[in-house]
Amino acid sequence: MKKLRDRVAALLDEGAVSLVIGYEEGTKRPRPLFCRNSESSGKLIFDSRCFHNLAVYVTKKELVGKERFAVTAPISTLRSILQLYVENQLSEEKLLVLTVDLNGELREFVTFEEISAYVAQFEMKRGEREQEILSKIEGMTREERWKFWMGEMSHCFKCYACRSACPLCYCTKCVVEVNRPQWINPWPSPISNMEWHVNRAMHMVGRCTACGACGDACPVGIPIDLITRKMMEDLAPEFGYIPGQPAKQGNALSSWKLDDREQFIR
Amino acid sequence: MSSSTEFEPKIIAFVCNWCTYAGADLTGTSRLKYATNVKIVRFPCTGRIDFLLLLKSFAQGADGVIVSGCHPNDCHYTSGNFHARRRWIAFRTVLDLMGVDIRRIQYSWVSAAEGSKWADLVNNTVADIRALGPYAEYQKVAEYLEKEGFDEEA
Amino acid sequence: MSKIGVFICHCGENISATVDVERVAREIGGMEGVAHAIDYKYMCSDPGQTFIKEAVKKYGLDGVVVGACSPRMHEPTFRRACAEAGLNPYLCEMANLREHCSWVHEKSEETTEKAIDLVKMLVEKVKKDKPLESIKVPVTKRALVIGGGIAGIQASLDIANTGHKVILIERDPSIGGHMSQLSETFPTLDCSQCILTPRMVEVAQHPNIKLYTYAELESLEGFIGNFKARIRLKAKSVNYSTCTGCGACIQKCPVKKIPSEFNAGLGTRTAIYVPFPQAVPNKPVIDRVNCNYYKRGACKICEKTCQVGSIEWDKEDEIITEEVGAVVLATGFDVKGTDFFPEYGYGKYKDVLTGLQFERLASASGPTFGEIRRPSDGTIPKKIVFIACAGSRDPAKGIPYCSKICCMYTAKHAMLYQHKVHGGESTVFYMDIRAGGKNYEEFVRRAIEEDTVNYVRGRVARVYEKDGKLIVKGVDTLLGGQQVEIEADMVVLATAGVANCGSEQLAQKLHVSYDPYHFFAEAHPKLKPVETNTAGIFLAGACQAPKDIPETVGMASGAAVKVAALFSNDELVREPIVAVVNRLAPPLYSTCVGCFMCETACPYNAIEHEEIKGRDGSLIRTIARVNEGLCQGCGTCVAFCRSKSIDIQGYTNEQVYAEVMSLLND
Amino acid sequence: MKIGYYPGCSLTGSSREYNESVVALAKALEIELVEIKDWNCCGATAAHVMNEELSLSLPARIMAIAEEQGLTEVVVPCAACYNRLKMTQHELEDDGKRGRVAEILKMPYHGSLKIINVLQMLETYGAENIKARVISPFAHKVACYYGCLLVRPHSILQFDRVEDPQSMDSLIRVIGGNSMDWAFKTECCGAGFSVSRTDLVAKLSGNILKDASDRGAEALIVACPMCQSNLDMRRGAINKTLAQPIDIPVIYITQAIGLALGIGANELGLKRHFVNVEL
Amino acid sequence: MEKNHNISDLQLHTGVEVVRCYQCGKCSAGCVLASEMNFPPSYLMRLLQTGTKENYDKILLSNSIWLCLNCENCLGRCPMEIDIPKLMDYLRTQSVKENKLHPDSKPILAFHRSFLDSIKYTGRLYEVGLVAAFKFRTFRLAQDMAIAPVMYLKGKLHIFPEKFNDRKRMKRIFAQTIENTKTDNP
Repeated sequence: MKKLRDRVAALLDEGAVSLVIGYEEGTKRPRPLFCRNSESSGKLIFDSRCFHNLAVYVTKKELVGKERFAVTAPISTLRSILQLYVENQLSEEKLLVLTVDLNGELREFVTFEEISAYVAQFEMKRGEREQEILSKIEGMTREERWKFWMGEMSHCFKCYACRSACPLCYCTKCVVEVNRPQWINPWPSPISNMEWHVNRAMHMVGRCTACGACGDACPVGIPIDLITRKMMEDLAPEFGYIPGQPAKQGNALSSWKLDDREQFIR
Repeated sequence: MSSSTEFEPKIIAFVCNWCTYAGADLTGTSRLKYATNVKIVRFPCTGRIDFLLLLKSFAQGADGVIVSGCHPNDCHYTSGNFHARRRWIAFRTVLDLMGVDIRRIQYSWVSAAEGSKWADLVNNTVADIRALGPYAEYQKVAEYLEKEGFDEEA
Repeated sequence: MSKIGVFICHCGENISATVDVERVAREIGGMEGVAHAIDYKYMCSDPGQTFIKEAVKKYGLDGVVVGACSPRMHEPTFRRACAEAGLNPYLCEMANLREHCSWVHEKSEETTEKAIDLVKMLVEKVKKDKPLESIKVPVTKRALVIGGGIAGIQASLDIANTGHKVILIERDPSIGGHMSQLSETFPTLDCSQCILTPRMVEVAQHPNIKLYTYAELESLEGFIGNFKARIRLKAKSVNYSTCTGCGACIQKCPVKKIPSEFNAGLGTRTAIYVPFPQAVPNKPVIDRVNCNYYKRGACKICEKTCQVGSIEWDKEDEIITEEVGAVVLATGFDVKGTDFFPEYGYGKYKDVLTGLQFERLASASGPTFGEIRRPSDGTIPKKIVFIACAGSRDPAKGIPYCSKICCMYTAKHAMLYQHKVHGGESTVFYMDIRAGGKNYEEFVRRAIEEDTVNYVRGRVARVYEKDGKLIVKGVDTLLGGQQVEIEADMVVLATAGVANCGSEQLAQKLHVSYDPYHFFAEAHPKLKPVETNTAGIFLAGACQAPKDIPETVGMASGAAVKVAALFSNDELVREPIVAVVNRLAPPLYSTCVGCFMCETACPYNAIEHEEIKGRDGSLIRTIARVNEGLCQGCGTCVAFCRSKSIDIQGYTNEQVYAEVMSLLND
Repeated sequence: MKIGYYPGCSLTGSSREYNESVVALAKALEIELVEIKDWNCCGATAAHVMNEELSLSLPARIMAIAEEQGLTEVVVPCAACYNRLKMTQHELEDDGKRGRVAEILKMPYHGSLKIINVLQMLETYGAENIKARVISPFAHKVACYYGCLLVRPHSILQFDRVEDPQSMDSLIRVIGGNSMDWAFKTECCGAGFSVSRTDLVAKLSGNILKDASDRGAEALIVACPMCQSNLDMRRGAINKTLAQPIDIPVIYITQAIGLALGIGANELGLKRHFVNVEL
Repeated sequence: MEKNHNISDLQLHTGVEVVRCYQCGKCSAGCVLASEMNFPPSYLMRLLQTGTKENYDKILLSNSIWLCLNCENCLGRCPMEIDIPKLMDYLRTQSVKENKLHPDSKPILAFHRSFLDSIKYTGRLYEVGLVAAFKFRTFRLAQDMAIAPVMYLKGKLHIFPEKFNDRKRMKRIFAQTIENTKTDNP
């Protein structure tokens, strides 16, 4: 931890970066910290409780400005950063990535490849909560799944916290704000809520890194992160990609294989 | 002939201009008969068909949907149908997870030469959807809450 | 509010027999935004079109829907009519009441209701239509012909003779292709090289043709009228501007045992070689795979022999770029080798040959100077067996189609054999004799009647070698399946004609579709046999399917005319069905966020990066832009764009959404 | 290496020497053969010709028992048994047939067993390993005869290449032999009619022996007890149809390899042949 | 003309579409016993294609179906991958069922029946019993008199059947299949 604080302080003092996005102690759990000078670097923390996905801030131009900046990134954040690189939302000249590895060593990354190589050693697994709910859902009949999700969807009031929390929802104009035509009704109702979440899942195909930020952000506790997670688990082997470890070219939906499955096509 | 009391499903067909639309033209030129339940919407390519259109169709009361384009390697635009195929694999996965009845979406490849296949596809799909019945489960939720507001029921 | 005119056609009785057209017009007339709705017997007739034109003017229509036949039939007709009346043609749409309704349903209430729904759908679409302008693109009046066989030669000469420039590229060191390998040609038995060589020379000398041999297409970018071809000029290791073609180097080359491609493996050639004596250009190349110098770093005998110092050891492949307006694909075909046939010995018997190898034996320029001799021991075969349909019409071997040329060349082979080997016995095992063509049937009858070729209807189960003979186990199905065993000295397989190797990759480079057997696909099997689905790329010869010389030459001339027709315009007019990325006022510029996922989705590389720069020249954002010359209008990007920032003209989100909604809202 | 073993009826009776040589060879190569307990006849051609369900049930019982015994891979030296077992596995991929057979057997059948022939077993074992153990090279010019059941139908068995298989030939070359190219590698010897139509068998087998003999073969190498007993025991009848009697022996590939590995002729059952083996 | 159901039944049972045969004759060319058959395989296919009862009966009554050794050379070489051996199996069954048997079938059927009897009672093939039963069925008492003693001497014949325990199940298998008169089998 000390090494991290010292390095951040040094980076800011040298003027190598103008901002470091990291974590500080919050009331219940760590919260984001935006360090702009070396004094505040003393507040920096980095431990297993720091899972909040900081990648959501790196695409915010008003926040990061035009100068080079750094982010202290746990594994979930690293995965999102990789995906953002693929989607041309970040540039290697502008972003320095810091993390602390399993041995407590400070690591610094500049390039996509460096992060990619580091991330490759971490396997993505379901946690206890995900396992519990997903195995329940997997045990359901189709009708039961429909009832379950419709029940959940009736709680959604379209606050779009999920969208704000997701580092990959960086569009300047979201499809729900498109009104010619009005694809998805702006007011909350189970069907339009479902349309929104199906739409979100479809937009995440091959992109979602299963960080869980969307589910975490939901004020009414709908396990929406599991929609994208399950979708990704099911499709990744078939489409031949590893979630959270994107290839630099292409995307699961904008590419295809000659022998993609088609038994469902009559 | 179907009796008057029999359920007549509403089915929309999303087809590409070059293969299936032309195939359906051939069905006509060949004077093959099929059910009136299906109405065709023309797209340049299956690659153009937005998944949201399928969702909106169900919300607006469709009981079934046909999506059809060129056979693999036959796409007028070389790969639109391959992109579409992949999109439908993903879409089916997501819909199935949500509990949407994906049996109501029939995908097919119908070439410009397969006039009789188009007639069979329509007739079989109409029969399948008729056997499944109206998509009341979806329509109920869609209609009730879309039109009358949200707060009436927990 | 819209002022839309709706015109319902009876199509004689084709529509009105099952659809109550009057009711359709009546009900549509009551729709919001419809200013005028009528029905008429023949909308496409002159008076019918006049109704439309007059209505456009009289009611000031801002949209027209014609409920008639398939838009694939008459959309251009009605759009032209609208344009003549001053309405933007893209504000006219057609509802398909004939092919999709009246012809496929019985007369009933439902049929009429469906017709009404279909018209309503298009009315809703027209309400969202925007006037569009056709796209004009300039034409580069220079053609690229790929492949220097008879198809490519013919196409090049025909285009060049219309006064346009042609670039002809050939993979091998010489042009000529398969035709130069043939002995004599059916049904006239004139010598193949005698009729071909003058044309080869004409190509080399034509002022409008630029010939690149030993060259392959690297990539093709662009679109009709505006292609950019990158061509790889493989290193010949010989400087053609100084080489006199004296051939001394070939005489002295110590590597002499390389199987000759021109002789289908029956003869040999040297490492520095000219494929055959009549080659064009008649100058050698060094085959670097087999050359001692490239293999082991020593030899250079050719260099010492060369009087003019033309050997260029360090020459590298060169890539050149040529701008062309049209491409003719004439890459030809290949034949299966004898190793493709387990039952005929997996290619291990030297005296089992392919038809092409037999051509070389029968050719005066071949390894035996035209004498039919066994490759194994040089003796003259007393008994010979020809097996037709070897691999062709054989789904189990993956080739279900008929190779078309084998019946005729097998008859020719048997005939040539009988002419050359007096007292020889020839047997042809065949399944059917397909001799459709001018003087073809007569030719086959001549082989049977005058040249006493024994035709046996049945396939051969297997061939094996014993005591220097080839035992052929055949059958005569016309005798109820009686077995026929022949102890032959030579067996010739009429092996299947297949797509040339690399045709799949070439098709992908060109965005041309191909069939399951990798032959290039024509745009329409009857009406567009030389066009491909990619505008500006045409087909000639056996790269489309196996075909004989007259048919190939005919097709090549056809492709040439298509190219000439294209070049008769200074600019091309295209339908404006293209994708567009939205543009907004600063500071937004566009809702596009520049993720460029559309770039990988686009089959035509039509997505470009546009840099939005501020007044000071600093980069503000990079967003997508569609090159409307490259875009073919498939719309894959549209369905892919998360923020709906791309839309496609003619099938906009608003249009298709309105159509779907109109079908369901009632 | 440990592997399940299904000898089949003929290896316990008229083709005992095949069994003996397989067992002796396995021992020499340190392959442990675990015989399927209380196995039954596979039904052979008779069941196949007479009744489809019977022809599926008999092999299914064998495989069900092997599965019950915990075996995953079973070597079947008899080409006829090998063919029946493989074909049954293929047919029982059909749910309807599998259900019916399970009902007849009243035993679970999973179809998970890997069925291999002797040549495949030796290939898995490794040519290099065999080569290393060769004591006296098998220096003979021989014709490898594969017959029908070992290689056909190719679409299902997926073993070796069609028309001109090579697996036995390459094994012969491994042990120092000279395997020749000849014309009757996969032609039928007619063994199915060995008892019922000896006349036809003599003709078909005669063609095979004659071609091999004409080309100077010192022996025929086989991997099928049907072919062997047909070409060996029926030699008297065969020779009656030929102008010149042929006395070249017909030996199993396992015997040939056994000899090269220095195993005794008795142990390999070579004394049991009708046509004397003098190699 | 009355529709002949035999062909559709045949297609249903064997999955073979007779119409696919285009009479190239490759099967007949390679069949080792074609010269002994009343009709070589390709001719038999043509008879089936005519679809007439008359030609169908001709096949059932022929020796072709009994002389087929199921060596599968025809199938292996057939360009249309028509499973003639499977078709032969079916036709033999039908020939027995309709009792339309060519004399050539007698020894062949007798052998198969004796074979199956042997395994029914003993689980495995009991060669002495098989040969004895076959001779009894065919009255070929002298056949193989020369080789049997040599076989015995060479240790190739067991005088007693091998031990097999699960005889109950074996009986059940036979009772449920070949002896089950309710099924279609003969």
